[in-house]
Amino acid sequence: MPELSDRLMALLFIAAEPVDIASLAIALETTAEAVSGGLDGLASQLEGGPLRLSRHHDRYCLVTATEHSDDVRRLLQAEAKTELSRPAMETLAIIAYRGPVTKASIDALRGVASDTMLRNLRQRGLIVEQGTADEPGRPQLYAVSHTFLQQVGLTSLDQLPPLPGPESQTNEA
Amino acid sequence: MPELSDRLMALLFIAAEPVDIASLAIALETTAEAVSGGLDGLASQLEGGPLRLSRHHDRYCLVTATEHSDDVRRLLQAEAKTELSRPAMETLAIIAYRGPVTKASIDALRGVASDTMLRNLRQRGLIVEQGTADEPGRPQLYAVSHTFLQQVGLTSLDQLPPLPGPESQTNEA
Amino acid sequence: MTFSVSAPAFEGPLGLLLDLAEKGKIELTAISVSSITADYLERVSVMSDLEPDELSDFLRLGSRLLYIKSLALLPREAADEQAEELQRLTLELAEYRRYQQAARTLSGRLGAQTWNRSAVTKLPTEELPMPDLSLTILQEAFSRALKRAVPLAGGSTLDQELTQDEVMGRLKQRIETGGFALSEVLDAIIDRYEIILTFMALLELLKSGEAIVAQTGQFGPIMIEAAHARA
Repeated sequence: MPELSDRLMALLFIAAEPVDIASLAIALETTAEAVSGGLDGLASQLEGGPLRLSRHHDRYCLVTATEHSDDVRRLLQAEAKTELSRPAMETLAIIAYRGPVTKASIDALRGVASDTMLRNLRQRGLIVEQGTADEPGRPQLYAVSHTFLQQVGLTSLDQLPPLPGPESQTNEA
Repeated sequence: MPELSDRLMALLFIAAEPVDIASLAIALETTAEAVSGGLDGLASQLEGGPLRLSRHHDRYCLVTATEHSDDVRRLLQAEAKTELSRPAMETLAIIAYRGPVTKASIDALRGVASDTMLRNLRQRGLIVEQGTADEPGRPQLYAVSHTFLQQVGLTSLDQLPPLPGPESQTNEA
Repeated sequence: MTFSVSAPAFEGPLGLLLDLAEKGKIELTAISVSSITADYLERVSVMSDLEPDELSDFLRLGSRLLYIKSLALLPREAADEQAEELQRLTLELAEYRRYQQAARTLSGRLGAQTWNRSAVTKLPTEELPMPDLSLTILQEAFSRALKRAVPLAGGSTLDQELTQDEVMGRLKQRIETGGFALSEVLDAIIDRYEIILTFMALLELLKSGEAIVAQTGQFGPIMIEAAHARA
């Protein structure tokens, strides 16, 4: 069995948001006290390395140490500058025209799982989460962001060019 | 100035998607060679800890070590285990070992048409289209995805267990 | 949409043939092909849930077996062709078998997976969506404060010129300097008018995303903080 501090680090690494001690204790099948001690251990273990343990209102997450902030900024700039891939543009178009829309609908339209794509677009600030759908499981709805509209030079979604109609199909008939 | 391997770790921690060496070199204002060496250093530095360096299609990311998979699953309340049918796994094995590979080659090896299977595997994000073959008709090539590698707990294709040799046939003779 | 043949015993025709050969410890030879062909066709005939496409794949291999078998009935010249066909099928089976075994090894690895950060979109949480929660908490806190406060008295010394902008400015300043407990602010106000202004200003700040409401536990103090302090 790996060390508790290593197990905590693995969990905090994959968590997208700060996690509370209770959730960590459940995942590790141990007590809140043990987790608390383990977090202290992890914090000192991380000293001198590139990551730090950050605590905010009893929720914990990993963050990069401040000395890496310039590197990180350059990487994010480089990522933001790289052009959107075709799949990303395709996903964005679906969200723009069909949004607010669930991941399941996007997946169905594209024929592939869109998790990574959605995360990427969210990170670039091009899409936002907008409430949940009135369906079983209340799935998250996605919509394009203000940033997206600004980047494509629109002031509102109404200005989107009309979607090519299915009539192009019937031309041949 | 922190160690290069630490700087790489900070960047890989932040990056939304697997990153290529070129982007890392830009962010770190250094050469691709230096980054490549730094990544080797990072990989060995991570050994024994909770994280691993994963490489696929020349992109790198950090992943949790396999011994933490149950903890993570409990935290995420993820499904116990990905269920893959025998035919699905067989198709994946062919694509993993032979990829990038065309549908025709997969069909020939399996003795069945794999259309539905390929569509399903793509939809689940387990395979990706990777260019086209240099053959008449330029058929689509398929490769396994990073998601697939993660599901079977590998950090790169090099780690695939060796393909059983054809010699086992002659054992009985 | 079905992901595969429903719970199939065999990956496909080659899987079935391989299974028959291995179970019977039979090698594909000119002599054994006859009996294995019969077995094979019998098994295919009882596979009831095959889709037409799948059935045709099984039958294609069946017809190859029948062809090899039939060559034995022909004069000697056919023997070479039979040997060739047999060898081709044997090689295909051997190649197929390698991947079948590899697939089993990989299946065994499925439990222990690695996770990367981008695989995770959001932690499952039982919390209500943040905006609603904030609003409920705030509304409760403010209605308590309103009950305690005095209605605006005509001739009071209170600052009646107070505007929402001013209240907003004060709140922003406190947020920028590390946030505050809501009770600290509310307890200091005795005027209903100012409480209402404060409530509205806070709503504005929450809506614009400049501030967030945080509460530790169900009965902990309600904290108002800068949104970027969390990032």
